[in-house]
Amino acid sequence: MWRFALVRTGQLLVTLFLASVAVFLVIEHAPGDPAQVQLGLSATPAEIAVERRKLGLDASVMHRYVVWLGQALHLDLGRSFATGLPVTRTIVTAFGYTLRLDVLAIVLGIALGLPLGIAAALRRGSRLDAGISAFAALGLSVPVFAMGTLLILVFAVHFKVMPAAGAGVPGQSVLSSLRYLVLPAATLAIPFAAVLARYLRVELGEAMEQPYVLTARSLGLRRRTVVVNAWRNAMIPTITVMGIQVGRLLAGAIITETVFSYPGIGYLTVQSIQSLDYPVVEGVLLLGAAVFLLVMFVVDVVIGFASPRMRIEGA
Amino acid sequence: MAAGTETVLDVENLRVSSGARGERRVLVRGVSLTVGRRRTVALVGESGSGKTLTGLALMGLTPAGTAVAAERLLVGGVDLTRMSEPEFARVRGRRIAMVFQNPMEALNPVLRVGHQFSQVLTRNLGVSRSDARDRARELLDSVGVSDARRRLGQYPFEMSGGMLQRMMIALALAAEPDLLVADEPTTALDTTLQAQVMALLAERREDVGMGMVLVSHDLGLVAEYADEVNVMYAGRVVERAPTREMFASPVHPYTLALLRTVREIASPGTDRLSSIPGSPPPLDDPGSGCAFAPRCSFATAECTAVVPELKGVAEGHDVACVRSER
Amino acid sequence: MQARRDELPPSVDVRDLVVQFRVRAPGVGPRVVVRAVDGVSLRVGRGATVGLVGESGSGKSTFGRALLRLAPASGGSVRIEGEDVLGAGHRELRALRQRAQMVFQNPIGSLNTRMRVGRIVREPLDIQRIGDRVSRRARVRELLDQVGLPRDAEGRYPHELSGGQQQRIALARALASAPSLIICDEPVAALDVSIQAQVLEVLKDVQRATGVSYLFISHDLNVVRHLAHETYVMYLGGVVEHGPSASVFASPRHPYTRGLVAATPVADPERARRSPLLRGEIPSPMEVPPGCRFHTRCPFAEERCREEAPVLGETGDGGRVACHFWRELPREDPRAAPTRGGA
Amino acid sequence: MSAVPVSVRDATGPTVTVPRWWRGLSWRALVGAGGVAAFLVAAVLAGAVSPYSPDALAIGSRLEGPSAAHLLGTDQLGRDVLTRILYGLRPSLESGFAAIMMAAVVGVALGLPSGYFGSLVDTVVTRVLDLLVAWPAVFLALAIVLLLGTGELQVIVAIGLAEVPVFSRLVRSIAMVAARSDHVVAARAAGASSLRIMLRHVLPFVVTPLVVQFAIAAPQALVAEASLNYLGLGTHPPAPSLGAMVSEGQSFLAYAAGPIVFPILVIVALVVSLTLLADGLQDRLDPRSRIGAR
Repeated sequence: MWRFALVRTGQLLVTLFLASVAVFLVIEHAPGDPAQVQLGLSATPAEIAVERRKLGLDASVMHRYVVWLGQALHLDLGRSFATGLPVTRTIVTAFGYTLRLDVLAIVLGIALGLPLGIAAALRRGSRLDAGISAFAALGLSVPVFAMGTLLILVFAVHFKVMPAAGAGVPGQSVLSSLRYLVLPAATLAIPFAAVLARYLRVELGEAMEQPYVLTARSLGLRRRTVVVNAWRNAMIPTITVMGIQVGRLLAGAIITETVFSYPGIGYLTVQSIQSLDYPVVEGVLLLGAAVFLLVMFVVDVVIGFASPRMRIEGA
Repeated sequence: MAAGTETVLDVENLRVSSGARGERRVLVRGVSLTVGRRRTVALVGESGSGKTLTGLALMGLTPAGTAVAAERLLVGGVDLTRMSEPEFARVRGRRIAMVFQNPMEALNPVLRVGHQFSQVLTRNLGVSRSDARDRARELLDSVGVSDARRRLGQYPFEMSGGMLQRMMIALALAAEPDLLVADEPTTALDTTLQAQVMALLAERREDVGMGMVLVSHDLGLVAEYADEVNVMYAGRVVERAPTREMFASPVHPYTLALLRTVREIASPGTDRLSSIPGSPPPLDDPGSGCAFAPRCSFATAECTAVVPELKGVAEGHDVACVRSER
Repeated sequence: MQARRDELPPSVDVRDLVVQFRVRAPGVGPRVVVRAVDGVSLRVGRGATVGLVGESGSGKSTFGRALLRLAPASGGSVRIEGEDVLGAGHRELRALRQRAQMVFQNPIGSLNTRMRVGRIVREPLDIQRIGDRVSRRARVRELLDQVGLPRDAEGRYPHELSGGQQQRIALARALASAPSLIICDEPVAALDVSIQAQVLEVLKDVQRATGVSYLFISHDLNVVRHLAHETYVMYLGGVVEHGPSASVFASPRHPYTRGLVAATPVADPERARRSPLLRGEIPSPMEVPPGCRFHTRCPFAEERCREEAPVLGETGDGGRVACHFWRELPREDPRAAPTRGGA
Repeated sequence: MSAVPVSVRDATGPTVTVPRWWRGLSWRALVGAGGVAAFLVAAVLAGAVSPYSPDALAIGSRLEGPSAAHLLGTDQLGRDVLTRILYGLRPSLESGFAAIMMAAVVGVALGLPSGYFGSLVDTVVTRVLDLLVAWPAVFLALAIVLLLGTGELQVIVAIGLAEVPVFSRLVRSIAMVAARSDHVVAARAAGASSLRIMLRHVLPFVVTPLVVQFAIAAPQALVAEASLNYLGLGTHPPAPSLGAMVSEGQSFLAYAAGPIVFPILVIVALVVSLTLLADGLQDRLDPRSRIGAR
């Protein structure tokens, strides 16, 4: 198992490295000259050339990548073209907001999806199952931006019980900052819960049809014990799916934060791309890949320890 | 049934059907069995004969969407026909238990074997967890598993099929049930293990003092280990007799043909095997009259007209064939 | 006819075949070399049926596949009708594969369920470019006849037919390129007894009509004894006994063969109940015991068995056995051997 | 030749009549299929049905509620909402379909040899795909937009690329199982080439799961398309698209909900129809139904 974790760590590092190359190349080939962007349209070619040298744009691609990576590893991603603030600080601030949002969304999603999925699996074919399945299908069918917009329409515009946008002011009370989180978190949590419920329904339902369940019943075990035993089997694949969903929250956050003008990473990403703020774009893309890969890594390792077969025999 | 033995299973006219009320399809069509203590009664038949379904029906474990009915279903004198599922669950593992065909799939793959023993023993014997551990070791010893402590700490996938089947037998017999349903207990195992496991089952049957229903497709196995044989075809018992009688003087054309084929394959001198033409009908559609008639070399018009009843031809020997009625 | 057959090279002649896999086990651990087949020699004469018996894990199926290079041989030689298989190039191998074919255990699994029966049987002809459209069609009809399938089976899909019929399709496909040898890997194990007999009869009929030879791989001693003229017994990758089927099964010499025979059920309640002569289970091929590979389960094992591997030696009556002490072992019927089983 | 007795029952065998394809499809699947068909027709006939041009401005009648003249009202620029929805369906359906088609084709091309040959081919393909999977789909789309600018084609490529790993892995897993199955061994024993085996003995087994996966991916692709348009990365204004309509209308939410609510309802209805169809197909074609989760 430790060997597996080691191999998996190696894979993570290789993929991260390749991802950094990809990010660098994307920015490298993106239209628009950073020097031009920096100086504005009125700059003369001579001024641009000077600026290019200053930005280190005249060196070879390899050289610039190595320099860039070196700086990135020291958490130095340069300064934002738009605000002039260090990219790292901008990203850390935004990430803090996103983290708050995602954690709440995950908690809500699990709290909703887990019981629904289990209930549907254990009452397969019943009306309850049909209802839960319908909810899950609908939760998955409504795009995140539509869900967010509808929630704003109902709770902010119509009932005026929740703020429609932003994250409030710095230094506000926890309660009032939570108010800003509720709608975007719900927007993210509903599809999360829907996927979880649907998946669990299938996995637990399948586990309940395995021969070992028949054996357990033949030995007179209580239904509750039988279900819990089956559930331990169903949890392993479910953890994987939940991990993927957590990784996807970041993507969901891009849209949700745009809908709610919430100052997190997603909002920052869209803003920086629209304003061709390349240092920030580089930063968020790198962070996106790193977080996503890290989540998947953690999931794999957790699975490794949760599944006895993996723990004892390795992959 | 030999006189004087106590009856542990008494089932009368057991039927299993599936499907919704409108289009109910009958799968097992009236099986009656009596099993005495320390006796083994075999249900033999080919795939699709309904023998496994009959075994599951005794346990109240038929698949979802099926219904079981019986005039009488007594295990150790307890009537199981009117039991609710929680009540039935308390009977399973205590009065009636089962061993399945594939030991590799029978135990939960993510739980240590010891944990699974503990669950069963605390439930069925009412012992504490620590006592359960000691009991588990004794039980493993009784099924010939050495090194019990290490084994209990392992997961099922770390063990061979033969080992797992021993574990399964230990679990099933933990509460010394009145009746064990053994559904093809050695089919998934290699020949040399078959002999070991069957010997173990026979030995445990004596020690525990239970009756056994042996579900099998293997006439050889049945010849050696059963006291009475019930031959099943298309959801019915077509012939029932004490084992020696069955193998010495079978009456039903299906039993006759099956035995002849098995013996011819086993004897190297046979030039041409007398095979039964065709293949068995689907369980839910046995055709009209005797289900075996289309493959039977003695079949007459009468055979496709009426379903023959099981009738006695000798002491303890019943046959469902119009020919035997004359 | 018989004389001419003897002059021809045998259908298959295998010398010291070794098949090993590099297995990463357990899991991400170091790679281990597993010798699934460890120096097996075997010969199938023209028109003969040779049985190969053993339990799961004995390497018998791997051996069968290696003959057609469907499993990687790493030593020894295989000659089909005298021609080298292991050294053959792509083109020669394709031609050689016409002369030896396979039939598998699970009939439906060995058939492409998305093809109609006619096309399945015709495919070897298409691949090997044998004959033209018209003659291939005629040949398919002939083959279906030969294995006792009705004419209308041609247009059906395999799942529309019964297990016995599916196995006939597999046999017809194997026969299409008129091979000299068919490797039958547990061809009746998945079938009910009444169907088994049908398929066995078809196998015999086909042999009579075409002179094809069979390597019949099976765990079922009764079936092998019925069909095979001579039998090889394999244990953990090696042959432990070989001889005419009649003598191998009637008077087995090797303790393992004795155990197998003793463990085979007989449909006769008057015979003494068999007792488990062999202890325990077959070890993992990753952990083949040193010395005689069978010594861990042998009721007669002695010190020498743990250290020195016995060679397959002549018994003097046409058989061969790989056991140090086969001469000294008690001679009574193995069925009566009173050994208590245990793990 | 045939000396084997063949009985009546054996000759006929258990007959299985191949059902007409829709038999066994649930009512839900039929509703889904009906919905999808209706939207397709609406998109194709947009010009014939609507009296307005999707871009026709009418400054005098902005943000009007539903009326006889404008069944679903007008937007902030006075354009007819129904007309824009009908026209907006086109890029959604086109891009969605094209993206999945691309994913399926690339997925088969990568997954089939990857699963069949295993070893080195498999390792290389898996590594490449890992890189694609390293980003959530939207990030991938952002990177592509960054490289190629906004537009419908970019949206197709972005969604397609994001879906490639799903298809490739699916095909790979099936090919892996098939490559080890006895019927492939039998074909190899008969001397068939790898290409022949892949095309005749492996590919046919991929088709059904591929159709199911196609159906599962369709609503996802549609959602992705709408989302990218919502972010302003797709069609260029004033060309109508459902996602863009929502984002454009959001500023006027306080004054009129129609220009937002109606496109959302249409998207949801379309996605639900596709999902129902997918579920139905899955139940019908794949008895061991699973959710295509990535």
